[in-house]
Amino acid sequence: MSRPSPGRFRLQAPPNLDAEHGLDLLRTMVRIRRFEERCVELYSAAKIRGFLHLYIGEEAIATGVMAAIDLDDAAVSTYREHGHAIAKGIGTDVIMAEMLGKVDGVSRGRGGSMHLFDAATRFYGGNAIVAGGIPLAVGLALADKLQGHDRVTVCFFGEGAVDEGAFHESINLASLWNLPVLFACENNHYSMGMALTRAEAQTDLALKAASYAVPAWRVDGMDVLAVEEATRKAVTAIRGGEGPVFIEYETYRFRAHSMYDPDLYRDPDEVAAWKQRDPIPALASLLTELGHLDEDGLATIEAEADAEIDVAVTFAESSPLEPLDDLERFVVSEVTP
Amino acid sequence: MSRPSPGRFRLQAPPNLDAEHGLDLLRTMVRIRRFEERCVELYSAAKIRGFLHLYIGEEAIATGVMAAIDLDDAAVSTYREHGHAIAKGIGTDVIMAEMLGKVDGVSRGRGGSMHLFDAATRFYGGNAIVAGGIPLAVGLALADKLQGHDRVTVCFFGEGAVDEGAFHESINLASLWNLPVLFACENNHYSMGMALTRAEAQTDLALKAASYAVPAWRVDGMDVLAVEEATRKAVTAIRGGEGPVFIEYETYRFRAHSMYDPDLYRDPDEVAAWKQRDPIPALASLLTELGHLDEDGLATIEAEADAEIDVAVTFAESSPLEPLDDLERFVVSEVTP
Amino acid sequence: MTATDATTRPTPETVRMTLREAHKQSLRAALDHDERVFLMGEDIGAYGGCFAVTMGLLDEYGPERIRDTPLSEIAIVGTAIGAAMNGMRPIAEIMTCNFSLLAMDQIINNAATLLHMSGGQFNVPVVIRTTAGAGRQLAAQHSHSFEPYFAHVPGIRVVSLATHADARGVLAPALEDPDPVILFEYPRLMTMEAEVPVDPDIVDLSSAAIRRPGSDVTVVTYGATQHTVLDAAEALAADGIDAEVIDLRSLRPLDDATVFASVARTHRAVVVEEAWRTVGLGAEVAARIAEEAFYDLDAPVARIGCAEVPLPYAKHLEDAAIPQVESIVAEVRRVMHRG
Amino acid sequence: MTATDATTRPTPETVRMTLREAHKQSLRAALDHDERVFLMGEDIGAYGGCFAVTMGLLDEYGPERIRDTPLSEIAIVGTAIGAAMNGMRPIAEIMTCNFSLLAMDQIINNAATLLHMSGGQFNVPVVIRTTAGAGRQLAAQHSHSFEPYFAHVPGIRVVSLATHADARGVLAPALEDPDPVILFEYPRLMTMEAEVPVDPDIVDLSSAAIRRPGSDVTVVTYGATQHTVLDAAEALAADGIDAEVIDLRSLRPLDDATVFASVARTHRAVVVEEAWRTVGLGAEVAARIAEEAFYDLDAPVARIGCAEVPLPYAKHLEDAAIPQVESIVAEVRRVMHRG
Ligand SMILES: Cc1ncc(C[n+]2csc(CCOP(=O)(O)OP(=O)(O)O)c2C)c(N)n1
Ligand SMILES: Cc1ncc(C[n+]2csc(CCOP(=O)(O)OP(=O)(O)O)c2C)c(N)n1
Ligand SMILES: [Mg+2]
Ligand SMILES: [Mg+2]
Repeated sequence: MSRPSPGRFRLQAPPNLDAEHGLDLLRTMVRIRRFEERCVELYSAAKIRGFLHLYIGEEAIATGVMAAIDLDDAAVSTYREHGHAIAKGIGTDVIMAEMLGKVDGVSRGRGGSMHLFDAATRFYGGNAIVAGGIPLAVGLALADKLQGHDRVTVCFFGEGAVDEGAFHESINLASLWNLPVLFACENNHYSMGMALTRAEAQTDLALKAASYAVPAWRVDGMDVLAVEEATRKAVTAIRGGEGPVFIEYETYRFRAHSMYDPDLYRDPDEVAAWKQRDPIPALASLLTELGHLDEDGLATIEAEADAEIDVAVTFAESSPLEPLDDLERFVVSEVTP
Repeated sequence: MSRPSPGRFRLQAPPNLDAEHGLDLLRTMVRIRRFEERCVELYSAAKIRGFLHLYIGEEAIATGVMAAIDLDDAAVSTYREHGHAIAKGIGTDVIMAEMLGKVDGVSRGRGGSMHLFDAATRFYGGNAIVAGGIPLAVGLALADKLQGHDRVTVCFFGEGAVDEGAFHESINLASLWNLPVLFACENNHYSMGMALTRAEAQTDLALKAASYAVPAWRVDGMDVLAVEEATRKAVTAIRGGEGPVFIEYETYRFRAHSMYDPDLYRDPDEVAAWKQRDPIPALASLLTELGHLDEDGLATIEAEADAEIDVAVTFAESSPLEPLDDLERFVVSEVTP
Repeated sequence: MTATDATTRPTPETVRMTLREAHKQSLRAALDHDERVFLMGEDIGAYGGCFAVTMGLLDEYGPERIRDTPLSEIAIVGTAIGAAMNGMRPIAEIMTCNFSLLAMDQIINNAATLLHMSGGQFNVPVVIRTTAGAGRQLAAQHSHSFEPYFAHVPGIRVVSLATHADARGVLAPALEDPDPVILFEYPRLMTMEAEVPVDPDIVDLSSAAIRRPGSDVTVVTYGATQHTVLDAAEALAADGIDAEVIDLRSLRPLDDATVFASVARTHRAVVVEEAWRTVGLGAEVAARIAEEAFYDLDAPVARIGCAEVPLPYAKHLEDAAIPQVESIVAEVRRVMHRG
Repeated sequence: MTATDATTRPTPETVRMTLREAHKQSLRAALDHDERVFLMGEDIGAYGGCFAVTMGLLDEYGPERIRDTPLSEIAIVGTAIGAAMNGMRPIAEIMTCNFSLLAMDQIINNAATLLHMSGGQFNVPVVIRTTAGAGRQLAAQHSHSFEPYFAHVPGIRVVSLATHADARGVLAPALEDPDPVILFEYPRLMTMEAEVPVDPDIVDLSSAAIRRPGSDVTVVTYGATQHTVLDAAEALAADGIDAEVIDLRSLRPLDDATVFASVARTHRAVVVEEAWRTVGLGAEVAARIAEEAFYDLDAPVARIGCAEVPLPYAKHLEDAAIPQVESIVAEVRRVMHRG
């Protein structure tokens, strides 16, 4: 199969690339990367537990997508969500506190890695049932439309979610009702150990979207600039009332599915080839070529990210645990809205 | 919308139409029609209860499909199944006994109209959950393939079932595993009161099948000869190991969804136009034109059907009820196979 | 409009209506009262509702508020949840609880869970209407009673609606509830008529209702079955046994205080439900009575449920499977003569 | 191969193995014994199984018999049912019971129902393997215990497998059963080791097992929790309370005779489970004890279940939510000093 091969290698600079914007994208990707690398350490130190699904290698998608949407647009994510959460604007401190199960965590320690939620940034979780968040995104968009809000909901899911009936029922409804949803399919070619080619009889995902009359594009998910540009176009169309769009972002996870996964099912050469396409050095060299970045600049970005994560870890470590007496809080609401 | 309009009007005789075969098809359609007309009477007389979904108008599909498959091919059906059951070869007597809830009914009175089952003719029900039988058909076909049987499974479902996630998961699996399933979609344009155009963002159902790499054809479901011919081609391909085929049989139900339905949602002109396409008179006039049938012949066929249904009703009425003590039988098997 | 809707004209104070009409009035009141309310579900619009409850509402409120959906139970419930999280007050209908099995993931893993999992940030004010029960010869796949499944789950409120007052009174409090509410309606009661006040009573749907006071034995039930139980109570009364009949009404949380208080007076209890007996609500009620009112009891708590079979089509078998006046009377008698 | 598979060499009579290995042996025996047996499920092949139970089987048996499926729970279960109706003996895996909610319609409306609905014509010899339980900080959507849901349904057999002997012994009888069998395994026990006979014991999986005989109080439990209960029993023993611990093992049908016999001796009972307490299996057991052994009881039957919350991620909250040695000990003590 040719699909899982990494494709073309170098980023193309759009003619109008603003230096500061390019650097911002780089900063976000580096922050996500560093955050997750620290999570691996904390996992080894048994401070983070449960499932930990890393986004390493896929940072260009969250970064480019969030750069293309507005602050009050909504996002719905999966269990592989640190990147989405950080790029959406949630603080790494409260995310880290969540990873450690602390009361200052975004979900007060009840969610952990897979269930980050943040009302302030309209981040609607963190869903650990494959495809379980997709109908929620349709509903969020329906509510926006009914209330006359000019807002878009971005729904992230993996290519594996396309196997689930929930995806089909949801995209049909979104299309039928012409709702402002971006179906953001992160095709990293594997769902756990299952290659897309072994899971879907037809691996051209655009055909599935087309069968619901939803326009579908395929984008290089390792190219943050391409991700941003395509997403911006889609979001403009969606906001313009043209109904949902499906974008397949082609990407690859550099690490195993989760910390439990021995990763026996992927060819090391395939992994190595994709690692050559790491979106972070790719953007860094482009910015360097364009004269927007030098070694010092990159070092500063990395150091700032490290420092931020240091602060986040300190915050998380020093955050208290939820008192045991509060275990049964939030099963039902405490206030009537 | 143009889809629900009845389309072309007259049957074309295939060059090699055998007279006896044509008459057989006519007989089967008439038997189904008369059976259901009698059911309506028995429903009004409160002898049949529960839901009663009539197939009147759609008889050409069951008749043509069953004519195209072998005796030991399997069928999976829905709650609108009398036609499928009769055409598959189950006796009208035991079906009628089932309608009356008697012990001699095909399902010993436990299933009723919606749940006819017959191991002898490989009729696997009678499923009243929309799309609920589709994965079963995939499994039946898988078992045939694994056991080296050269058999096909025909899975009937309405166009409304395409809304359900179960359909998508199932057709993907059948295609992925190259299983001998005929997806027989009876598109009568309505699922209860919901027009296909109001339920699916993309009403070209062939595109859905294509998105699973399943070949899809659309056939005039009011033309029993066309139904048979298309089905035969599909079944030949399937038996030849080419994997599943999806056929959309375009049809129309002449009656309401069920006996409970006041049928307020269809334009009477639309219903009337489709009734002009009644598959039974259509075939009868073709056979007459070809000289295979005259008025007497038709009258005989109708009289034979009536006589058969009389016998069936008598059988059913005189069949005993299951003893109350046997209520809890068949919850678990009585013999170890 | 169905025939039963055209009933006799109201006196100034009361009006006669079917339970179907009572349900519809409640929906109408909700739609009138709060513009965030909308209905979504299969065939609620053009068809008029599977049980004709929503008949006419599409014309009255238009397709934006009465939203016919495809046959997609996962998407119906999940979309309603999402809309509820984002400012709306959806009332989603799953035609019958038989099909709710397709939406269990959304109901349990999302609706019931999101508030807690988000540390209190996202409440889900969704109302899900569904129906339950046998008695119409619809056979196994259309006759389930899944109230016990939902009563098991923290984070949702479950209410069963088997009287006119409850049906009319339910939606106001249900829509005020910031959390998910699942409403059970009963198809076989839709044509049941009653003379009711023109203005709906205010009912406390978090409490159980004593449908018939009595002193000899407490019969706890819920849903459509309560009408059978009330008939049984009359039969027992003729026989000198004065049964108190309690409709749990709120299936989660359970108002066990009302049950305990009754048992403290009667010293005997029978639980009657139409769901399968094993791991049903009757088990929960019996266990709670045994736990909290053990020393009040003069006899073990008895349970009647559906026979442990998928519901058969044939009427005599179906009748034999679900609680009937005779079986209830017999069981109450057994409990009375024991201990 | 996981590290724990490489354990010490067997003595002639016994061998040390993890529970994971015990499950795998049983699958292997089934595959060897009956060529109609095949496995299907998500990531059971190339990945080696979500909990590494099927690791290596793809290489041993090939892709026709170890069938990786797409993420399609409805199709997995429905296809297995269809294959079972047509001559095969599929063992379908739903990774965890959390995802089984997506397949409830197939399990209940088809697997459990087809035999009855077809008047005895089509039995469904399918085996569904799934997992349950919390304790690994996987949070709400990955920590459910849905054994009670399946124990509610006529037409299926439900077995929980929390010991090596049961894990190794289960598949032969499960595959001989002409009707659907749902097997619960427990991820948090997978690395538990034991010294077991080289040849698996024959176990009667339709019966409950007395895991620890005792004379003062009967503690009824099932699944992974029984190991916590056994620890609690040791703690109680140190304190002079001799608890009998019963593993229900067969959750449907329930072997209540074993429970009643025990209660007749001990006169006190506590039920401990990890599922939510309300409408759980504990309710059923408590209700049955109250019904059938009422006059044997010296105190009301007590129940411990999961706190009525979606399972939280933070360890201290998760621990507080599910039964622990301390909470079990405390409850047993309470029951002992009462009545
Ligand atoms: C309904 C359901 N089935 C199975 C799982 C187990 N599971 C968790 S992640 C995953 C793979 C999903 O793959 P994909 O959608 O491609 O996302 P990715 O992990 O590659 O980002 C699976 C099978 C689950 N969480 N939910
Ligand atoms: C899962 C499920 N949802 C809803 C229903 C109620 N229902 C019964 S038949 C039907 C319409 C199905 O339409 P279609 O598939 O087109 O078949 P047709 O009745 O037209 O033959 C509906 C909605 C059901 N039985 N099962
Ligand atoms: Mg993936
Ligand atoms: Mg239809």
